[in-house]
Amino acid sequence: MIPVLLILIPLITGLITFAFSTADSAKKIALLSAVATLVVAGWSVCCTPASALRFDIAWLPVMGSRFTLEMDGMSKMLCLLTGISFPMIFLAIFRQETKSAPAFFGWMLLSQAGLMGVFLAADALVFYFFWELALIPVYFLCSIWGGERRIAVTFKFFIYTFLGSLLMLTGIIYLSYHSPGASFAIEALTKAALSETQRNGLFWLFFIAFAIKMPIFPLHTWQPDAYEESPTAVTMVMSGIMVKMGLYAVVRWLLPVYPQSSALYSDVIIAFSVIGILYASFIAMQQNNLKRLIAYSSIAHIGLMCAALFTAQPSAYQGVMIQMFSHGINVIGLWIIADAIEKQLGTRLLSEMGGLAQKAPTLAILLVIMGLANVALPLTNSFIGEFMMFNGLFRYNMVWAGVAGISIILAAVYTLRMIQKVLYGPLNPTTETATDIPATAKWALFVLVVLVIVGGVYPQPLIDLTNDTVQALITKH
Amino acid sequence: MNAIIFSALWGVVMMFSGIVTQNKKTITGLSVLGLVLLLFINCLHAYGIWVIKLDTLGALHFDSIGLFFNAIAIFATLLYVVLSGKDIENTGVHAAEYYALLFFVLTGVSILTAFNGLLMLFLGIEIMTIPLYILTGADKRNLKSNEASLKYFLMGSFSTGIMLMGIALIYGATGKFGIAGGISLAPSTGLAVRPSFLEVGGMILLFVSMCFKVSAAPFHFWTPDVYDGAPAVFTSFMATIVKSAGFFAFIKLFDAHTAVLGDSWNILVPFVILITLLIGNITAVFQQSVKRMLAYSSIAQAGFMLFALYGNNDLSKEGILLYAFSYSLATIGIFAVLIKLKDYSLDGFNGLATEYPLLAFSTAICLLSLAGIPLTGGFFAKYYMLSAAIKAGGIFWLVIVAVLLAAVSVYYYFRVIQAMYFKSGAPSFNQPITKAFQFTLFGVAVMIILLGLFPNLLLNFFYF
Amino acid sequence: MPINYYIFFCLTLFSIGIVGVLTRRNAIIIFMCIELMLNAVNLLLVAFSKMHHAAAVAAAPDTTVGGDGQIFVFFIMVVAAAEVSVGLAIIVMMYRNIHSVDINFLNRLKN
Amino acid sequence: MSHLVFLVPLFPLLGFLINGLGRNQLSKSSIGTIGTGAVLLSFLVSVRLFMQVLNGGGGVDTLFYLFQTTDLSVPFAFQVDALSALFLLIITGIGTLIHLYSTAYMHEESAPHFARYFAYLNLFIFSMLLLVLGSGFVIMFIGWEGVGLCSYLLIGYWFKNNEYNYAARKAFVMNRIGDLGFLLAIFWIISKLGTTEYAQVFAGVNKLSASDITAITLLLFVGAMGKSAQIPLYTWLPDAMAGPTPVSALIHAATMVTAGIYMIARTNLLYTMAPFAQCVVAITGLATALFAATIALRQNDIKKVLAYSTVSQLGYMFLGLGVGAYTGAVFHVMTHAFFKALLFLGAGSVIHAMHHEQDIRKMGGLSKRLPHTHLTFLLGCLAIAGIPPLSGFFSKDEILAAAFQASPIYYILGLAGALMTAFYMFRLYTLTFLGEARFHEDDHHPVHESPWQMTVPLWILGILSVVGGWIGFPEWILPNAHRLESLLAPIFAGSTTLATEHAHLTHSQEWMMTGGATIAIILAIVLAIRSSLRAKVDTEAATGLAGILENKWYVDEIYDNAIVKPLQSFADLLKNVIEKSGIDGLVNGVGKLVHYGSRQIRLVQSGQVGNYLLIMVLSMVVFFIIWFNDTSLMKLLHNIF
Amino acid sequence: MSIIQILFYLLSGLAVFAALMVLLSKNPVHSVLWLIVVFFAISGHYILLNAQFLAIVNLIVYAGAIMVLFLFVIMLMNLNAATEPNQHIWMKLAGVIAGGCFLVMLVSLASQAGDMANKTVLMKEGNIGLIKELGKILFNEFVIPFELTSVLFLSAMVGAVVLGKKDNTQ
Repeated sequence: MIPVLLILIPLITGLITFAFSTADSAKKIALLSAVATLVVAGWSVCCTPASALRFDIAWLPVMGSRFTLEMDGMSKMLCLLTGISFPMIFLAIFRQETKSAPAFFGWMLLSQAGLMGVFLAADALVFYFFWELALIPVYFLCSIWGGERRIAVTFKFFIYTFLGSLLMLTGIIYLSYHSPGASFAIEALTKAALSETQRNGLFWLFFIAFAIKMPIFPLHTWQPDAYEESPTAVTMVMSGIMVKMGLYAVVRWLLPVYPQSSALYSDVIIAFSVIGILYASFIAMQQNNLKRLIAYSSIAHIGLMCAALFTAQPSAYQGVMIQMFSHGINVIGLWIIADAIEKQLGTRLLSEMGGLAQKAPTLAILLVIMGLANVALPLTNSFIGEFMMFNGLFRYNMVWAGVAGISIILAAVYTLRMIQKVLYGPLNPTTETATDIPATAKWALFVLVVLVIVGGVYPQPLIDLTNDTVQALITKH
Repeated sequence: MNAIIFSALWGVVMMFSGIVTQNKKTITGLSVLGLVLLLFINCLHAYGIWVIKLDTLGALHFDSIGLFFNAIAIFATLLYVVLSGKDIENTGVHAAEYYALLFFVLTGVSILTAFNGLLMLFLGIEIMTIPLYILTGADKRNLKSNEASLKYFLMGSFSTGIMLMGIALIYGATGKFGIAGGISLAPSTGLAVRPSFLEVGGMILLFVSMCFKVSAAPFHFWTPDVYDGAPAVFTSFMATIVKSAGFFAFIKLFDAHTAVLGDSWNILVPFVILITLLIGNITAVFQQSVKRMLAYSSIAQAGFMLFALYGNNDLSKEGILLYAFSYSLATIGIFAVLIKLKDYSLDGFNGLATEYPLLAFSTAICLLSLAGIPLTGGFFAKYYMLSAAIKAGGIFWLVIVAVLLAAVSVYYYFRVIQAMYFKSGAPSFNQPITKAFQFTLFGVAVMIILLGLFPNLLLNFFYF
Repeated sequence: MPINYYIFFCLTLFSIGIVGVLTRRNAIIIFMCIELMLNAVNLLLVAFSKMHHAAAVAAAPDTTVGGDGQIFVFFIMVVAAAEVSVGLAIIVMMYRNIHSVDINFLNRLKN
Repeated sequence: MSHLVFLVPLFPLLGFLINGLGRNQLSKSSIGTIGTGAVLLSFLVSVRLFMQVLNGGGGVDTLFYLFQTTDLSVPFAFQVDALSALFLLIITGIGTLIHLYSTAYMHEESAPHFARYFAYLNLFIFSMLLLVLGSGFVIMFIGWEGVGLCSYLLIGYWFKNNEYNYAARKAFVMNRIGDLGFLLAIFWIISKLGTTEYAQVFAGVNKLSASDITAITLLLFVGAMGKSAQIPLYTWLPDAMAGPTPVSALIHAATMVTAGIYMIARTNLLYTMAPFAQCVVAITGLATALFAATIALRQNDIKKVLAYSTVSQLGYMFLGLGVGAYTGAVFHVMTHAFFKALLFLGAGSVIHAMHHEQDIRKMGGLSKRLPHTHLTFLLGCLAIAGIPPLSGFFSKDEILAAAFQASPIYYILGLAGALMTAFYMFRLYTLTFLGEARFHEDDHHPVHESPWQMTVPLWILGILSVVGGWIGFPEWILPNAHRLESLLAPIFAGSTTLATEHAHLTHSQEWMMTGGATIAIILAIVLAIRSSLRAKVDTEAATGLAGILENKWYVDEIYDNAIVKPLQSFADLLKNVIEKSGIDGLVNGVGKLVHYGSRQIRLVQSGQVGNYLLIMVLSMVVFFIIWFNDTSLMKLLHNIF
Repeated sequence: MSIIQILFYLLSGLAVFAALMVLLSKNPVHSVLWLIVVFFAISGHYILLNAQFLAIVNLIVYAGAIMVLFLFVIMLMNLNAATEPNQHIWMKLAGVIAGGCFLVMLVSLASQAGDMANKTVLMKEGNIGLIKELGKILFNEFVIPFELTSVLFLSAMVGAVVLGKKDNTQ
């Protein structure tokens, strides 16, 4: 029942929110709904019998597709991440003026429902459904509430990802015809009888879709634009959760289904990922635009996660699990701050900032902490994840690990550069009148900071939570 | 048989209603009534109840899928008349006659769903097409309408000539006008006997003419011009019901004939699909007029429907029903809005969402359905087509090309959504938008979504 | 008479019709060429009907095999007649508006 | 073993949290008390722990598991043994003094910033304690990065000044380069041994091949290079003087920069098993010692001289490690902590008195005005110069003796460095305290001695600088009086058994060498005082070799032009050309291609019926051709797709 | 060569010649007249094939009614002079080539059809072409299509009205 609740709560409240006329009530109901979802997600993590974590009814008997939702450790974790993120996002923008707020929050909740569905689906067709459904609300959100170039940029993003998912769809159909009973259930898909050529071809069809979503170099160019032009709340959803869709999908739908092909192409994919890590880091280093900087930094981080997934090392898998959660928390925190800064100063160019630490000490502290989490400093949550991933990568191939390791240095370079340009140095006319971060955003960030520290000191609960997924992956390989 | 006779009779009734009353509302009401009755007795037929029982001596063969398709076509027409009845009245002065012609077209459609021989195919197509020549030219003072009508007529007749030559050659080879196909097994060896060359030639010609009817490239050239030139309200009808019927006939015709063409079938159809998809999708990208864009998009959609022809399996039959229905719903919905607009270009849609949110929402759903986004009927339609092709095997590369081009199609469909939602402007209408119209359109949108969630709802009808 | 003679003859007529359609600009002439194509088909059908009849009549003298071919020709004529009435009406309507029946002037709709 | 060990890092952590969170509420005095008190408490606990170790206590205390997975478990555990206990004492002891000192030195700051300062400082102590207490490489790495962070924060403490910020960034990034090496070494160990705990690693060292060990040790040394400012990663340390002077004393002299020595001492077994890596360590250390000393000769900023001196002394320590004199290196860490902290604090006192003037050319004659500072500073100088029986003499002597045993060249070069040390330290001392006053005194802000909070630590450290070396009398002076060696013996036991025996020097040789060296050093000191007193002090830029030395051999400029700028232009190339025109251009190009295709293809739709029909007929012809050639075409298509 | 063969060649030649003249005549009226000649030739063929009913119907419907309709229209539009501008020469050439190719394709197809090689057409004899026989077939097997053609005519009629009638109200 829990999986259904996770989807239905945001879905229904989202639809209801559209009907509201005042911004205030829409905000409240959205926040309430998000909290309710969080509670359910938390419930799923804590103490539930296995039967409550599965939902299965007939849906399209003709096609062999059943509406199956299932939660394993990774699903729980990502649902929890989604559950945590939305209240934080809503809190962060609670005091902001949003034009036609009911629609905005309605779309946001719908996107949450879609994301939840992606993380829960255990049937390929259902998965594809939610995969697209998570995209549509974002399209509208970005196109209506985004920045100047929003329409073109969002359109590019949409077509890009849609293209990928269509390729995946053909792969899904093809695969299901070769699976026993022409079913879409994950168990059946793993047993599909395929020749080697078929397997390898299908592998790429799936992977390209996921790679676009993550995104992996060189399929990433939609991302900086989209992050920059989207309203920041949506960017948070996109970078905090949506990119995890790609990683999640690799774990759920790619590695178990095509273990041989994954092993076969792991070198190629890791090569691209590692190139992407360095490439994005270098670009971030010279980036003058705060939002684009964070976007490229995100590409670098995701690249590492993707590389780790193909190392077939337990440690790397475990690291990815932790890092998916951690990266979500960190990047949402960064965006909340970036949004606060942009709202304050009206610019997102680093060259026009400086000295904010004098005017906004709280913001400064939070930005520093989030920035340090971004460089994976020990005792912040991403250290553990990156440590494990690098460890796995090292075991796979120490040269790649060494090359990818350069990003540790580059991450420090660009993050500190950002912190310095924003916070330090003398004041200038733009920052002269700045004030500190709004209270609601402060609270949201406070929660995130606590998560960052707790995750960095005691990540074991996350490890235990996702252990079953990792074990399953290891046995598959 | 019920539907054929009744629609012909009601066509006559409509013809004469113009004499009895000048009130166009009454005429529209009468035709709605006729359509409801038609739908009803068509369904009766499905349950085995005959209004008039005639022995057709093998000329017609009614099966459940045909009746079901017929029901879909009639239902779509009903929706079409309910949504766009006002606009039919406002085109020219011959409302009653137009309705009569619509009913005659439906007669043709009904024949095409049940034909059991080349003669009935020929007659059905002609009965369906000749009224369309007239409807295309209905806006007599409009040069574009004239031009479209003449183009359609000339090219249509030409393709009729091709079709007849094909039929003649088949007749020469087989001595029959049946559709069972001329392939046979040699009694001694058990191997398939290579069909007569004449029959093959005839099949190719028949294939060409059917491609023409469903506007598959490279025989699609009439489509953009005719759809663009014809009064929008009739374009809507032509692009949906008539086209779907053409497809139905096409698939039914070649159901048993694919073997005749042998390997070349596996080249010809993919070739046609490829060109159709390419031309339809790519050309639509540049169009500024939504009407013309929809014309090209209908070519693209035809490309997808052709997968059913290639697949030629159970999936393709179910799929073509689903496709016909969802495609018709969506296209009728968009055209219903388009007709009411003064400006058919993309800019004409600017700012629709702020003034008429419900209308814009429904239109957006229709567009999403055409683009094949999940949660809409269009998704499952496309899904079935791809499945049919993949199941049939051999052209996976084409399926990939098709989805790449489907991504292109998102580009032009979404430009309309962008105009409605993200651009500001004040759309001007030919006639006021009534609440009833908005809610009907919303109903269409809801139906599309339902179809996108539970395609079984539709397909279950087929199975019982 | 070998059937091939008829086939070749009818195909020739048919192709002449096609060439006519392709090379003339006058809508009426084009239409006439289409009629020519239809007539070629008609003759071919009759020839085939008699061919099948010839094959069948040897076995059963009073067979009606082949009759359907001629009936088909009848239907073609019927349809052609209907088509002509509509087609000429369209051409006349066109002529009323632009005072020409030259199809090269039909170029408002393009691209 | 006592479970007190967790208290040691806990107090500074609490201090950090209280000061950090309460920075807007607390008064300055309470902030200072909390900050200093936290470290003092740690110190007391450390003393107790040290006593336990002396009595044969110690061991590993696991608090919880940082993470446990199928193939790797990392406990959050503290290991107390002689080495860590010694470092605990140094860190918390000197830390307490410097905290006390800071309460006065940072007095001018407003309360929130004052609190921020102490919070950072406490956080640093916490991290440093983690570094030395950790029972495995991961915990050490956590502390390792933590001290790097605090260093960054404290260097950039006065964040309004962008120069300082750049210095902070440079420090962090250079440390990160080293950290990468460290991290890779950890991964290497994990991949071979599946653990990161010292005990298990050293126990399983036989499973490693020689090349593994060499690689691991070299990578670890890269980490040490970064943290301990060795060539080529040393340039951050002089720049780090941008931070407040107590910070320089604590972090950039006494504790953090010695983390590299701690690490190598900790893993001495591995190094002993990797002669090549040892050789690299020794040569790097020696080169750094000499190189930094040459630069220090011509620096005019009081803190810069001390900074280069620190780099140089760290080089000595690495030389010691490289030649296997682990005890000597640790010994030097300890004595260096005393006298270098003393020197920095003394310098701080001078700067405090001079109202933030740091150029020694603008000082002079301060000995009368700052008597306490002067005396203690002199003690520090003598200690660092290696005058017996001050602490520096013993430790340096031990290292040099070991170097001589390894290779006389090491010894000669090391001695040259020691002479230079003596020279530049006394140049500094003379210019600052002796001779004429070269500054213009302001009546409102007279130059005065510092308050007791500053002088007391100075005196404590001064005494320690004198007596600190007495725990390690060499064999030839007092047999069996090397308390430190016996204390640390268990740590280096593995290495001792493995090490190749050199021919021992006889006691008389030792006496001669030491005597000669001491005389040379005294000569150098005299030379320094004389030349500095006589020299015409001007503020103009020097030329020739002096100019090169004054500009630190232009290393910063070389780095900038050879590494930083090319990387930046490479990044610019990626950002502006590859990304924009290349990849994104390709993506957009596809879109444009479709658009272009659309424009062209629609022209086929010419509007002419004749054309349409012609294409139809031709297509039919093509269809027939396809049919006639179906098999060959099929093959073609299959070949393409 | 029998009389039937002679007649066959004669009529065929006439038909082809007349068909070509339809294309080549500048004057539309001449084209119509040549087309009527074609129809007569084809009717001749029908008679040769003993398809008497079709021969008569062809003359009445085509040559009689349809062609007269054409003539009327041409006269109505006053197109009796050679007013038609020439189609572009390339277009003409392309048309001829395309038609020629089409012919070649179909002819080669037919000539390769082995099953047609020995088939002959029953000339003169066979009575299925008689009105009596055809009537029986038409009103038995083909009565449904026959009735349905009425719909076709109805719509043609409606079409003629809709298109031809002057709209007074507009």
